[in-house]
Amino acid sequence: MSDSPIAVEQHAEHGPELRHHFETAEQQRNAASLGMWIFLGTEIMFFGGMFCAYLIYRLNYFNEFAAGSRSLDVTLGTVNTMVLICSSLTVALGVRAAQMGKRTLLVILLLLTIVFGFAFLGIKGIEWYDKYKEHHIPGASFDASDLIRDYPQIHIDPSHEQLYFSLYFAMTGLHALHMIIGVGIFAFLTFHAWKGRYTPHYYTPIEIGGLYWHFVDIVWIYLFPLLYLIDRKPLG
Amino acid sequence: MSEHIMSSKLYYGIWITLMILTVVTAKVAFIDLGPFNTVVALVIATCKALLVVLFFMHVKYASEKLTRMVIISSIFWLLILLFLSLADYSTRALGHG
Amino acid sequence: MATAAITAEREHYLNKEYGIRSWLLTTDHKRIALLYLMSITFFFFIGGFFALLIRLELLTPAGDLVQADTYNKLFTMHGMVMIFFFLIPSIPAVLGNFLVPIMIGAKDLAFPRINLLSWYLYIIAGVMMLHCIVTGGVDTGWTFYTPFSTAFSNTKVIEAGLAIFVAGFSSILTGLNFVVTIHRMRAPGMTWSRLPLFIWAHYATSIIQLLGTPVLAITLVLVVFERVFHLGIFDPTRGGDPLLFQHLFWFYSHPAVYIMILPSMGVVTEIIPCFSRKRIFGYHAVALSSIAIAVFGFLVWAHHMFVAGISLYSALIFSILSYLVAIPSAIKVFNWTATMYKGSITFSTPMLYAFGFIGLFTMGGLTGLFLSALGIDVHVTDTYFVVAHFHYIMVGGAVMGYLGGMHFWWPKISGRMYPEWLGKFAALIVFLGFNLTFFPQFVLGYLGMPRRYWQYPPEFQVLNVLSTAGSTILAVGYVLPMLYFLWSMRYGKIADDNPWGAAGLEWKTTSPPPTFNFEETPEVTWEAYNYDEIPAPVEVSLER
Amino acid sequence: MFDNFPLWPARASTGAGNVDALYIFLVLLASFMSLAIFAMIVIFALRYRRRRGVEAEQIEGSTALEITWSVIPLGIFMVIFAWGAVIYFHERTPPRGATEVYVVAKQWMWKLEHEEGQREINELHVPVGRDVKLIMTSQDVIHSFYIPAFRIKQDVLPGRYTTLWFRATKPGVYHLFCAEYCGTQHSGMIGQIVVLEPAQYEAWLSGGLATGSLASNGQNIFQQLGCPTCHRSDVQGRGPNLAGVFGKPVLLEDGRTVIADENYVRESILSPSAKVVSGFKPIMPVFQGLVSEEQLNALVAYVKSLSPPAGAAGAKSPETRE
Repeated sequence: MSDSPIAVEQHAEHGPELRHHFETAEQQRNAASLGMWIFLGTEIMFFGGMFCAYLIYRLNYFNEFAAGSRSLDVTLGTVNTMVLICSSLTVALGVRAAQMGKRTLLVILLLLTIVFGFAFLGIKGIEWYDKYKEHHIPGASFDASDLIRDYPQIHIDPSHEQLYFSLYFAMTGLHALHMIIGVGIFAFLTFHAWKGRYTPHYYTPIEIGGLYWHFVDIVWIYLFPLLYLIDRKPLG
Repeated sequence: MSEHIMSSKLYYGIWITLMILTVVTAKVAFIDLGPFNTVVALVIATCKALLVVLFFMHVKYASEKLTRMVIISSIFWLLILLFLSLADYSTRALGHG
Repeated sequence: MATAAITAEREHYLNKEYGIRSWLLTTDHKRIALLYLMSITFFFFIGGFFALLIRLELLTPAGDLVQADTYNKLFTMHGMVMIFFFLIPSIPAVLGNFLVPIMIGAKDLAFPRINLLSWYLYIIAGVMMLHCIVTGGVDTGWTFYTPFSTAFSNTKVIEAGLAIFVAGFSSILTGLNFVVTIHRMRAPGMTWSRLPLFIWAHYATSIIQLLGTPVLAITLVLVVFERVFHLGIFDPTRGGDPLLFQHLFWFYSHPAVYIMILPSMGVVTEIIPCFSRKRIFGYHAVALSSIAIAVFGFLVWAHHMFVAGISLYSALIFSILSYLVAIPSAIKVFNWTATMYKGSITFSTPMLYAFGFIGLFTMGGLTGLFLSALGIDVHVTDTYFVVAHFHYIMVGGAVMGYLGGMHFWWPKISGRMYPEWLGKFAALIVFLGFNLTFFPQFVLGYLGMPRRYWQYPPEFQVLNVLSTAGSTILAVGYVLPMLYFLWSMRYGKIADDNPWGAAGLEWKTTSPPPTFNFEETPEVTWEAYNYDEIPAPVEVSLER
Repeated sequence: MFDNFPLWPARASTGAGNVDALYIFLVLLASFMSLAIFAMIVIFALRYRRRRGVEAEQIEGSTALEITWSVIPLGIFMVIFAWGAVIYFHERTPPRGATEVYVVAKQWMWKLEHEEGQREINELHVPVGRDVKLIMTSQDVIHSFYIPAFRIKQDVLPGRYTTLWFRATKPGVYHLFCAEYCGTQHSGMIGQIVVLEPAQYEAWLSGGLATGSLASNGQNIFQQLGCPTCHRSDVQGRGPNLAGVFGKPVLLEDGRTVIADENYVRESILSPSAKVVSGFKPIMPVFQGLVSEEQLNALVAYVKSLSPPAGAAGAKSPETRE
């Protein structure tokens, strides 16, 4: 790390975006970016608590986790992963458009991101509804007898099966909540981009909003194999 | 943070790679690799995550190490949580109640 | 309230603007610090009131003052309010908020609006907690142990859990602000090895807040989910493991102890060199020990679970790791003591609190060694020995440091001096009252009196009476400073810019500081604690 | 004189002395360290009090000192760790052949059942000089079985067994506390440990209204539930023959090996499919919710009685005892 981050002399360009307590626009941008990265670090630990529970129960109750995972729709899961990857692409291109000052392109890309976000949530909703119909939602109406019937080769304890679905709903639910927040952030960004607030000199909100979106994407990149692909190999 | 503007070709390249890796991970899961199914799935997921972090999130072009330090220390702390919890669970069966 | 007290001849942060809006919508870190000061003081007295009721109930062996359920709610809410609404925000959100930017020569924290947001989150959480308290309260213990909290308690667990979740969010935002500020906003010449050790302590604290609090947040979310949606992650009747809850809970809640004590250590590290007129002994050792505590603090959590049913082998691992975290604390104590060697010492109120801190923290730390020794822990865990131990750390340590810091920086914050003799008197009362309250509890604990007991066998009564007597003295010691601080805002002697002759950037600006802290960005050319270059204040030298 | 104002807890088990020894060592060490620090503060504060014309001497610090006062405490800490670990290891390793008592905790009482079939509530009679092992579980929330006079404590968890053992040395009546907060009457969940001379204990045992030993109760339940249809005692039936199984390693179907301890037997009754023995089909019905904790304890005691520890003091099969 350098000795001191502040340049002694003031920069000449001093846009309206520069807040009073920063010396330079660069210092302000660096601070915002670091702040977002640190926030993402806390998010890793937030999801980490659930990953810890997942790891321990999966090691102990592998059969039930495998059966639960088989009951998910792997096609929908794959499609949803692709939807999120597409949305990450539009975000990355959006940041690029902002860097180059292409306002219309930026607005289009941000809108596309929101569309992908809704698509993801819609598909997720369909999957949840399927689980509801199959009585796989933990609670009084939970019923794993269909899994016990479908997979006679593996031994399934209903209470441990419920544990898998508890984690499935907790993890995908909180991920979806992050998606909803992300869509909200991007709606805000789209509005301001449309108003022309972002220029090649000032596009920090786009950049850090993008970081958040990519992070939520990465969480899903791990959730997909961990929840959908636990044990898909043909049963002997 | 980067002033670096990446070419859109690179973005599309990363995107295609991510899409292919997604299909690969879904397909590989149906082949019996024994205990390596999980390993493969996690390696592919980590590759995808790295691509997103390095290129989409511009960490490859970030001028300073601080961002990397934040990422690495968060992951390190997550590993502390996972491993020390496992230290309990994996040795419970060894007896001594 | 403070605005009226200042005669306006020079513009500073207190008299720049008036009116309630200028406070509630401020983004000035100093004003936010005062908002926090008022709110945490409020919660401190709420928590203290619960504590006094607990002590009164324990005056007699029979449960005769309150009902058992009421008693259980009292200690639960005492814990929750004191930990999440007083101790965790105490020094960081008040003194840290006020001082971190000034000490590093910045105009404000990196994200002033997020700073204000974190105060509002704290207030929202506080209102939720108060609402929970007045509508029936919660009786799970502040530890929320499952399955009692998820499946058996019929009190307001969800509300309390969400209140703490929101308070945790506030704490994360404060920590985030500090880390970014310390990295990005230092004045020219303010290198890492010139930072005051108060800053190092807050940096370490922020790391813990950032990496620990989210785990508590998700754990509480899962508890709430378990109550609302009947998930079974911690419920043994549905295959879950209640010990997993304890692992996740203590992963945050053990390091949380360091969130409370590290800033206090930072305060003491500022006070001792000042009143010894000396450079701190072993700057780098003290700085690194803060970071070491933050890191090692995350490796020891299961020492709260030695009798909970964890495996023998992991108990051994966590026990040995627990001793590692004791080393950096010991290093700090030795360095503070060595700093006084060949100094030129005066006994001002902050210094008395610092002495008290070292003494009580040493005792708290040493009894920690008892608890990390597996064989002893089995006997004394969940007894009053533990209660005494953590009060020595949190009240004897953290609160002593907080009060010491409040006295030390009060002239800077308010521009007025507090009455010195009253300050010394209160410090003495706090020290005596504290020891009388909590020392008997060590004995009670070894005798085997379990904690969270509403009624107890009669042979424990004498020690409990002593403890209750001490708590009333302690209460007086805590009310006094609040009264004379309020008094001094109007009637106190006007403070100089640097009444103690202290080193550090905060003493180079005016008392109280202007809104942007410095007339112009300072350029740092000196090492921290350069007491050889600063003359001792005349007034203090004449006192002896 | 200290009856109403004790300063030291009664010491009534073989393990208590070990804990006290380490505790006294730690008290001495802590007192010495605290006094040393206090003394230094006081001496420095007085000796280096501000005087006119005397300046403070600026000292940067000393790496040698820092290392010294890190390494020496670390050495002492490792000694404490090892000492504490030895005690803990001893506390957590029940000796073979201990008399077993099954404990079921519930809000807010302790239910105890002796091997011989005596049942007690909030009271446990044990003889002097015999190893007693407690096998404990909870019906609802987490409790903690705490006997200060023996310096032992163990949380009692719902859904699994935890164990605790002691050998009492002094006749008398001692406190039994619940040490893990468990709800409204947590502080009322207390009882007594009555330590008797062996002769008195035998008298107490024969005076009780035992309805047969725990293992024979277990055998009855075993019959009633129809277990012997598959778990035959002569040959391997559809389920494994349980004779001699307890305490031995069991090869599971998925290749793992586990020790057939109390928790394994418990799990195999409640959730049989979790760990199926190699060579058998997962056809056993689930008994979760069908047997009470007490019945479960009796079943575990019965399965255990089918594997008498060779030559150990407690070697008695249910037949010889009846």
